[in-house]
Amino acid sequence: MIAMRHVLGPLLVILAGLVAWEALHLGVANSSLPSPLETLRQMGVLLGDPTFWKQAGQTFYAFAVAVVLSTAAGITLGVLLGMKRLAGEVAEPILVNLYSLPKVTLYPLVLLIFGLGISARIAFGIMHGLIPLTLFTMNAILQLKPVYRRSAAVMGLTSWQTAVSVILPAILPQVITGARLGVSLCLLGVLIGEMFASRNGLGYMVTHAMERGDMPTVLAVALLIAIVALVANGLLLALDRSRRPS
Amino acid sequence: MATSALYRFSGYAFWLRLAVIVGAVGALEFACRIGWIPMTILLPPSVMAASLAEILARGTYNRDMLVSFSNVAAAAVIAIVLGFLIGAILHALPKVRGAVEPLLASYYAVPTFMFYPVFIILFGVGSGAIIAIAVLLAIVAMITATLNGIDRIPPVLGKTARMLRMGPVERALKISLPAALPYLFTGMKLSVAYAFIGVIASEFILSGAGIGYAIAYAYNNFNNRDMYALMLLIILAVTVINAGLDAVDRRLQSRLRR
Amino acid sequence: MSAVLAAVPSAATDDHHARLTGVTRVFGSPKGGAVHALGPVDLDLRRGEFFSVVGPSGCGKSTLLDVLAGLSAPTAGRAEFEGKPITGVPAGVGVVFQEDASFPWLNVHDNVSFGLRRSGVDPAEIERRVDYALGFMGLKDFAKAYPAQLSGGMRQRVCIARTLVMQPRLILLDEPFGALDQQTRLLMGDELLRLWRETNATVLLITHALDEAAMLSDRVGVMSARPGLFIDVLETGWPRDRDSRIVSHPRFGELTAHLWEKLRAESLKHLRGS
Amino acid sequence: MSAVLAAVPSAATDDHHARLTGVTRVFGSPKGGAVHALGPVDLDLRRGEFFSVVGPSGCGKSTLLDVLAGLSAPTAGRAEFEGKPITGVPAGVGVVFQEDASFPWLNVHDNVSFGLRRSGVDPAEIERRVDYALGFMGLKDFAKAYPAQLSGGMRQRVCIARTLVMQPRLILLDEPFGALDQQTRLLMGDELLRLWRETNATVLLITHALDEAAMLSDRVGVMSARPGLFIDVLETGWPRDRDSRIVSHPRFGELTAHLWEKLRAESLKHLRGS
Amino acid sequence: DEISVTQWGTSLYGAPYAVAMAEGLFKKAGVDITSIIGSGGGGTTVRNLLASDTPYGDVAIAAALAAQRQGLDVIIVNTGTRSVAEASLVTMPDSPIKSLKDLEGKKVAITSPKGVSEMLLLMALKEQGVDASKVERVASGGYVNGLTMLEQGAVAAAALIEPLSIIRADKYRTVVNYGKVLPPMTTSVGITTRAFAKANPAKLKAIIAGRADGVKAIYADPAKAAEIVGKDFKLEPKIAKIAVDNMIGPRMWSEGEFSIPELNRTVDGLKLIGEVTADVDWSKLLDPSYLPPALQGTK
Ligand SMILES: Nc1ncnc2c1ncn2[C@@H]1O[C@H](COP(=O)(O)OP(=O)(O)OP(=O)(O)O)[C@@H](O)[C@H]1O
Ligand SMILES: Nc1ncnc2c1ncn2[C@@H]1O[C@H](COP(=O)(O)OP(=O)(O)OP(=O)(O)O)[C@@H](O)[C@H]1O
Ligand SMILES: [Mg+2]
Ligand SMILES: [Mg+2]
Repeated sequence: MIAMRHVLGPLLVILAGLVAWEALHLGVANSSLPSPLETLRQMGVLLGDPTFWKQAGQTFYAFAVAVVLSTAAGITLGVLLGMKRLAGEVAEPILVNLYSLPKVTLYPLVLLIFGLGISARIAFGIMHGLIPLTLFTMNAILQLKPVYRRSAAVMGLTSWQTAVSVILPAILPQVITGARLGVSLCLLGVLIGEMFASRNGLGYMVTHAMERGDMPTVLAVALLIAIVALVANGLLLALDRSRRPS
Repeated sequence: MATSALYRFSGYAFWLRLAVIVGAVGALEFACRIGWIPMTILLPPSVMAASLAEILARGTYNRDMLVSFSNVAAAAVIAIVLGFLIGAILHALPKVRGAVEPLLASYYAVPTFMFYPVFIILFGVGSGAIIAIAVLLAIVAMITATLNGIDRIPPVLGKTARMLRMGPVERALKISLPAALPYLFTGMKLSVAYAFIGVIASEFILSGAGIGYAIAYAYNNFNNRDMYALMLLIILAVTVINAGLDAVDRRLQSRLRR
Repeated sequence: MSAVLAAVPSAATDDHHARLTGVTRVFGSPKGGAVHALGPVDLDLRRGEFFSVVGPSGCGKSTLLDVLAGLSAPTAGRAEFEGKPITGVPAGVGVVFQEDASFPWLNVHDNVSFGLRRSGVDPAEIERRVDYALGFMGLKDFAKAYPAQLSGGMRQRVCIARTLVMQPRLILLDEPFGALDQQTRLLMGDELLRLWRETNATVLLITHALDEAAMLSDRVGVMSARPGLFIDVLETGWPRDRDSRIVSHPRFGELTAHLWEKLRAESLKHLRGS
Repeated sequence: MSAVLAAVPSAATDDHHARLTGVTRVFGSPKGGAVHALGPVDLDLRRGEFFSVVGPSGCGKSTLLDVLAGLSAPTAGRAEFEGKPITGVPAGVGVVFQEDASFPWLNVHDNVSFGLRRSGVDPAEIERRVDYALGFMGLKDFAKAYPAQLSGGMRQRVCIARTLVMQPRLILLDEPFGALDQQTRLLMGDELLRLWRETNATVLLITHALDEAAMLSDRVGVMSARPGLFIDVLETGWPRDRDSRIVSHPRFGELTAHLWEKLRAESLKHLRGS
Repeated sequence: DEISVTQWGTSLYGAPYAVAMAEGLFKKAGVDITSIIGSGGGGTTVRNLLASDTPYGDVAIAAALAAQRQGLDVIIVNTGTRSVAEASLVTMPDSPIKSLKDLEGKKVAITSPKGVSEMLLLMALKEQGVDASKVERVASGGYVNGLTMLEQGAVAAAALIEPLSIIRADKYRTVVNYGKVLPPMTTSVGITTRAFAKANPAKLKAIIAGRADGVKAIYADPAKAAEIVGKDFKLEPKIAKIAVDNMIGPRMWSEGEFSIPELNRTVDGLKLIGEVTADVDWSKLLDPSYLPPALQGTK
């Protein structure tokens, strides 16, 4: 019931987007802009194609590894920087700078270091996803109300107990917010990596389709990716909501 | 007192940060010089800097720089203005806002580049399409910041405006806008960063001009000297832009520290 | 009301400055129901008096103030200011709100002169009034400071000065000292009394602190829980020329105790009722 | 101290429960200078007494509490609890902090049982104690609610209950009613008195409200501005078996007025000094 | 082993590798090629091959020259393709543009500056005596983008390449087919690092021999080759058939032997776009000794 309410509005917006798309398609009449229907049909074709699933598997494998690694590393790094106030203050502008750097331009360097193959894509995904999570975690700890730790102290908790049962749950909402951004950017990083230099994965598939002018495939894949991102985001949101009442 | 203490602390952190950066650059230089990192992979920072100076002196990439920076500026301005308007409209329509907001959060996962061919239809090749991609990337931050900023205008300021018998326009210009400005600026800052990312990245992947393209071209032609010089240029540009915006941001934010 | 207190002659005149008759305010709630926030309330504010309102949180004190300020129209009843019904914000009324309403983007001087500059008053006259208000409120050294650089109490003083320069004949203050500790409240109370005496304005002060109300006012109105009604109006009988030294007067303890008792009785009634 | 007040015999015993001797706390400031926040302070808390501390903001009241709770070591002087020097957080001391310390990610029941669950107490016993504390604090119907769904006052009650279940022998409360209106404060004060009577614990209450201190305590310590010192300790002489009805006692007004005078004198001294 | 082939999966450069893999010709020659590393082209392929374990790759000649210019230790060990028949210039069916001459004062979409599409355009213009400075070249970033611009009327003509030109044959009209106006020239070459060549001469020879056999197999049975290519490149069989057939006539694929005139013709083209400024001393770059003995002589 409640889930319905959360989903209905966005669905209407998406529907409106599709209508606008169709109108645009009719308006410009260009072979590079297929209609939504064509795209959906192509999506159906793709979903029934085992090679598509192989490519998607490649992408999501890289994506999953990148997400796991960047989440673990981001939270750890964020916690470390957050606990050591000075370290956090030293690191923050550097991290923000790295975050606002167009990372594609560093891709040649990544290729030179990691070579081809999946490790470069994973590395690229991590480059995109790690920093937001680190920043959010760090700021969450810096902004943590000191009274929580003091409460833990007067209740006689050990520092380990404090970390696990007070600090972590207290920063979780911000960590989830950071993870939502991080996961999205991780996926983007992996895809860009695949688009630029790779022989498989959805990003490669898109580049390949672009080169052949196969726009229905390009848009179908883009849509599928958007759906996956939305679902991942929705799950994280639901996780966040489930943890606290309205 | 608390503020000035923080500043002193920041000053200390500043020097420490500088030391960290200098140390890292020095270590890189050292590793390259003694051959731990082969020159075919990475150049020593000093060589990058020398090469950058050379490029700037020769003016090889002046045209690319001009193209890139003017595109970034155009994209940032469009994203900020449009984002503010959309944000303000969404704020006035809470129902629509409720439907759109969840979508904004996962927005960044959609690789905007994939729509490049579509943008070419709409905006033509070259700057038009690239600016469109960058705007698409940058606008969300501005919309979010605008919503947030208007949300946070304390209602009591509205009451004060009414006590002063202000009209809606005067109220918007003299109360709402300055009150929301610090939040809007945070959005502007992000928008500029994303516009930069969007322009350079699209040039890199798609275009035939600009710094991004120049890096890709240098990469393809094994011209590591030029490639790293241009990368350094981008890092420096981002740093300078960030530092500038940050200084303004800090001033605005300090107003909010109540 | 105890005979001792009533025996003291009132310092205020009998001239009506503002008057509420049977004022009720009902808010439509988003759920479709309605919140009866206030009233029916009758109130006569005498010209030049210092009137305090105390009452439990949510009893409608701020709502009452909004009605007097013309920010909120009563659902039923009549509100008048200087003999004319209140429709829209009446000229001559100044408000200091419960929340900090200083403009963070303007320095203290510009905050205080903000209203005047819009009203077309002659610049020299503006400077004169602002200077006076800043001096009066002890803000002279902070004219160039921004609100973020001030303490909560000083920001509240900025808001008072901003209201003051408009030379209102009726000043409405909604818990202006809420954020302050007792010591600072004491000093602020003295300043407020001085201001009241020098301007001859009528003052309506909303406060939570019973002892503060007892100390400052000519009359104290005690409100019941929502929907707020005046369950008692206490005449303090202080001379017009007073300050916080009055706490050493034996009647101060009596007044405070009396207010506490009223409140306790009201609390108990409320408890039994719910 | 006035003779009238001193004549009343004290309700508390003479047994020392906690004791501060010449306690001073200096904070190193980032500028290299030092903030002398507190002391030197001498304080004897008698076993089972209700002691209140009043004083201007920033005078070191919270610092004093931190020293007693073992959260902050004194720069100079000695702090003892039950005869042993305080090093680290002593067992048997419970604290309710000035800020809302309820954990927003736990519901009321889990907030209250939080400390117990980690102390290895038998689950059945935990339930028994939590049930009792929830009932006592009027939170029974809200066991499954989350802090975000409660008012500020109810959240503060959650924190009190959380401290209560640990069965502390010394309870330190730092302005626990800061966010509440007078009416609720009155009710909370009554509950606190009942709690104090039933548990036989020693209570140290920090408050801004002079009348609250006068109403609740066996003794009230008045502190000077920073660096805080006790400039007066007032014995109220109330019977142990008391509640808020005491506001109708003539001595309540006297005590309040006495505290106000002390504060006013201190304010003036401060004004002249600066 | 994995080797690198430029435009793998999009252009027919790689057809011999596909056929050689499918027919087991590499195995027969003594090396097991399991998969091909593809890339967008140009320097990326060279970077890729340098990064891989078996650093052999089929790359555009411009990329090979650029790599050597920048001091990378690579040598050219065979030639790959020798025709530009897959490339063409198209316009809209109703366009007044009938020949290259008509392009004067018009805009033409190329993929990227200094790329193959620009080089071919300039070579063809020169061949036909049209003043190149009168033809404005617009970089579109890709063939499809160029077509989009063409459809939108932003340019008068756009560069195109197979198999895209076959897939969309009915949408555009060909202005010029470069294979018809330009003589044969070497377009791609096989390169490797000197170190790899020294260490694994046998493997290198086997790769080259396997590819040569693949080329022979294509010419021997084009239909079968088209089937294999179609499957590997995910082309409709019909289109693959046309694509391969189009390349049989101009003998697109060389078996690997070097032809200096054909090499120099490409260099002339590269000079036109400014990629190369001086003549190339082939003796330092070429090493025919890994070719099958019959092909080792240079023409
Ligand atoms: N705009 C509104 N819409 C609906 N209900 C409102 C609105 N404003 C106030 N109320 C309700 O009216 C009642 C009285 O509110 P009001 O702010 O006047 O109380 P108050 O006495 O000023 O409280 P406090 O002492 O906490 O400031 C409250 O129950 C409040 O929830
Ligand atoms: N960690 C600290 N570092 C430096 N100075 C501190 C620190 N904690 C407190 N102080 C200073 O010590 C003084 C006393 O602080 P404390 O919090 O004890 O005051 P308080 O009496 O509790 O005030 P309030 O009534 O506002 O809660 C203040 O001047 C404060 O600024
Ligand atoms: Mg109010
Ligand atoms: Mg404190």
